[in-house]
Amino acid sequence: MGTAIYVLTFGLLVVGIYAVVAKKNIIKIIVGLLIVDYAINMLLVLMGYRNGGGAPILVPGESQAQMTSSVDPLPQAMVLTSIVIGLGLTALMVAMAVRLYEKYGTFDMSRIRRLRG
Amino acid sequence: MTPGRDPAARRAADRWPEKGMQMEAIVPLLVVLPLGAAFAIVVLASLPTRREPGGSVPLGQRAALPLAAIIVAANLAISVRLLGGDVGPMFIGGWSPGKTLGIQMICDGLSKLMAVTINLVALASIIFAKAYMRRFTKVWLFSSLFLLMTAAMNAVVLAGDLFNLFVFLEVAAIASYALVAFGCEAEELEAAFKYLVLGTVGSAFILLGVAILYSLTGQLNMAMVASLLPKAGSSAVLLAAAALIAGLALKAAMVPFHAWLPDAHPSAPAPISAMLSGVLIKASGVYALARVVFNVFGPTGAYATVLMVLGAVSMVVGVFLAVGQWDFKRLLAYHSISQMGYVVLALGAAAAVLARGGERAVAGLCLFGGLFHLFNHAAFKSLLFLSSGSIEQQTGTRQLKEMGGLSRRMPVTSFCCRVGALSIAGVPPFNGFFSKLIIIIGLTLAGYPLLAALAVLVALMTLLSFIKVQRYALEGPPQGSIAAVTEAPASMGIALALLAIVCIAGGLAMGPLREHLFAPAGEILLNGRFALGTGVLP
Amino acid sequence: MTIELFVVAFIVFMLIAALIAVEARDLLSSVIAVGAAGFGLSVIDLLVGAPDLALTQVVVEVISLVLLIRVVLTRNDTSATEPQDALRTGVALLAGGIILVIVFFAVGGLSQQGGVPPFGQPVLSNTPQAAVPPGVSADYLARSADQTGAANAVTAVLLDFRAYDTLGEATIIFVSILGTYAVLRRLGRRGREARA
Amino acid sequence: MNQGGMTLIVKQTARLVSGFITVFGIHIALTGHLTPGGGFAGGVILAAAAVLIVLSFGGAYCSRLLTGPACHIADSAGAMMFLLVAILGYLVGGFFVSFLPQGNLFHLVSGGTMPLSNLAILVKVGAGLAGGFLALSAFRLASGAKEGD
Repeated sequence: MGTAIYVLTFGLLVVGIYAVVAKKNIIKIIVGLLIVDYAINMLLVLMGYRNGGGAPILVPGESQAQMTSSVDPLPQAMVLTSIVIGLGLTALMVAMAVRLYEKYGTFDMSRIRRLRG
Repeated sequence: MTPGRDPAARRAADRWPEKGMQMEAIVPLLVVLPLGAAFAIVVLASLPTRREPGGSVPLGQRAALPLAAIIVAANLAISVRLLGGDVGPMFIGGWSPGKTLGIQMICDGLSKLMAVTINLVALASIIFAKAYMRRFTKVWLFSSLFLLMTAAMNAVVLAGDLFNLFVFLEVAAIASYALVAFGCEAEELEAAFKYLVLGTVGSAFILLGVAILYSLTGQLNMAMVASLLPKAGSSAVLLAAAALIAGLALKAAMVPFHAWLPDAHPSAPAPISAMLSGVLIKASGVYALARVVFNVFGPTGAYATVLMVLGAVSMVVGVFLAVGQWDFKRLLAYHSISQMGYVVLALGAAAAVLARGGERAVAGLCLFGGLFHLFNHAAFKSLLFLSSGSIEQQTGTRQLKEMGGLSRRMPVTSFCCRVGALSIAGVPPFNGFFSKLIIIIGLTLAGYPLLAALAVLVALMTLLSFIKVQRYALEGPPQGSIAAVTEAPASMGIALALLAIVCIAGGLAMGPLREHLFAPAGEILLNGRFALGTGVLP
Repeated sequence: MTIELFVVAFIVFMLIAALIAVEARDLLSSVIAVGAAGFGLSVIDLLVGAPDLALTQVVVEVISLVLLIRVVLTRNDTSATEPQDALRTGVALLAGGIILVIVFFAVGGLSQQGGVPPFGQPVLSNTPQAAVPPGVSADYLARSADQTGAANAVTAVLLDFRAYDTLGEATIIFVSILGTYAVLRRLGRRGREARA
Repeated sequence: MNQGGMTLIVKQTARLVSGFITVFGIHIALTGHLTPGGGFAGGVILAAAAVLIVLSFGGAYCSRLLTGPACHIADSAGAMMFLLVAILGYLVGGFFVSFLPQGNLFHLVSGGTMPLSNLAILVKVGAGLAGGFLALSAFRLASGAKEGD
């Protein structure tokens, strides 16, 4: 079951990369990048899980010793950073997509081709 | 507030012992100064101002570029100052080094070399930008983004932590996406979007590699990961290495992953083209690749082969694509791919020598050639991009066929352009000749005479390509509208002259430069997995 | 074991949502499907003990969904009719298959040796005597409250142990918003009308 | 979307709800070191409140309340505050060294500089995203004539 979890996660990654490579529509490309982002974030979170572990947060009444069996906090901090990076990129991509639509009148990358190859 | 433990007591427990202000203390300034200035520029420019007569730009916005130039100059001074000193490992937040709780900053020979290169090119570009950016709107946005990109590149070369490296790679990359699109014309947006999509995929691969390495070792600190990797599983290490090398090769525009570069670099404003080709692909591509392959994974046969194949293919394909170009900036962009191929090929040859336990001197020679060429390429490629920008500004065209006779109309620019062209083509007293010569000798000694011959061939093709530039742009009869052009403004000339002096001096002062700049940097790579310390385990 | 079943179920849900998002003819449904995948991710975060991430993922998802719907609605016709390049599709599918096969071996598909640690048993749960010791997170868990005074270990990592990363993260949001402003300027160059 | 925004019902609901959302965002950020959440989540929630207002009242109405330069200033002020927290660490030993006492576990004022950093990030992310969204929606109004294929 554990192997299936990781392989399915990479399956999600492949779906995202497929969208980025094979699709021509700008929105579909953005969607693909978002899916790639999800897949890698999910992989990090899953790699930090340990059986029976709870959230790495103390509630009043607990002592530090009770936290030593909880899940790994470091991947969570990394994923938090990665989510924020994804949000920033989404904002920038959306702005560029709007601007490209204004200039070219289409979302089709195969028609957005004014640069010589 | 109830009394808790005071800071001094915390430090006693796990924090780094008090050492007073030493060299270590000024290293973070390389990142903090430009970041703070970038934030301050945005505040200054957005403050409400009285409407000035004649619609001129408010003072807060006009101050942006000079402020950025001062900060970059200060950064250059700091990085040159660091060259002399011996900087130990630093743990940010004062956490003790034994358990690597905090993020480590490395300031060894390699980082110092990169920091000097980055800040030197940044200074020339920002001086050049003063006159060049007049045509653009909202120059304060440009200055802020420029500083953020510089800060992020400085942080990348100082990072001693894999995730920290990734974060600042992303900062530099996002700033460069925005800067490529700064002109807001259709072509620029198109190039920027393609660059953004490929760059994001590359970053995703880098994060994937970092994630797998973390799951294998439980560490993010490079030294610790390097010391624990041999004990971890082998097939997953290969997957992590493949992901990291693919992602970083994409950032370095090595050939199977180069599609974005010829669009993105020419589309940016000239100072940004100089920064992207001059230092960004090196800091976030080649440097990070070398750091990860040599110092984290350790130079073994498989990685060496991958580096050599990437380098050789980029070197050859880049130059063949460049020869047919008539757009000046596009031609330069293709040459960037080719010249980066030289650097990666030399690094790969050194790794191969180290992997089979060959002579350290030969590997050292290869590394010296590669790093020297990296530095030289930063100087001459940014010089060429800046001069193409000043030609474009004065003549209004980037097409070589529409130029001609510029050596009489724009003597300073033409002279500097010629210095850059002779350097990249590898003509004797200039720096490019020496670094290519050392790479070729190193390849021969390392037992790859065929690759050395290939490098000579590519050097000849490069020469050919730049003879074309000379012939059509600088010599010959002026084309119709070109006859009336005048010399570029003085600030542009100063920036060009600065880089031209570096190109000439780099060739002449090779000995001292090697001793103070390249030998310590090469030493770091020579030491492989053990360069970052032994990774103290509890 | 039950947690693994739930996680697999939600990953399959995300996969289906992602496939719908990639293949839908209508861009609006594509964008909404990717939002559904994001919400699936936040449920997985909750399941594996990451409430911080679940919260952040949900709110970020809302904002990015609004942004994406806004860009889709730029055009009145929201259907995607671009023909697909058969060659690129084939290459992408082939590469994807190769990646999956490599991954199957790398995560220890056939043997438990040489792969990443199995799900639920990260390096963190190793004993200190193991070949690979528990790593830096064991120290974070054992001492974050004593050393930093914060009850939430994730925040302690984010804002004290690794605050420098967070500076980079804050800079990324700053850079991308600044980039958005730069890209959305009506005129990039002076004295020239915007070309359509 | 017309200049005046949506109907009265939507406007009133948005006015009512956005206050709660704002308070919730600030709460999430300030208790980030005790409970799940933090400056980023709080900031994004704050920006969501602004997005709600912009969507329901229309961009033109909001440009009087929430201008681009104001967002710029708040955005970079938050970033500078976070940087300041880092630099003040030099007073007690080095970059990013926490210079405040730890305080008592589970109290609002604890965790050294963490509440301060969370506050800075809250301002930064909230203002940044709100400003970015404002710019995007303003852009659409300006190019409205060109819409449609």
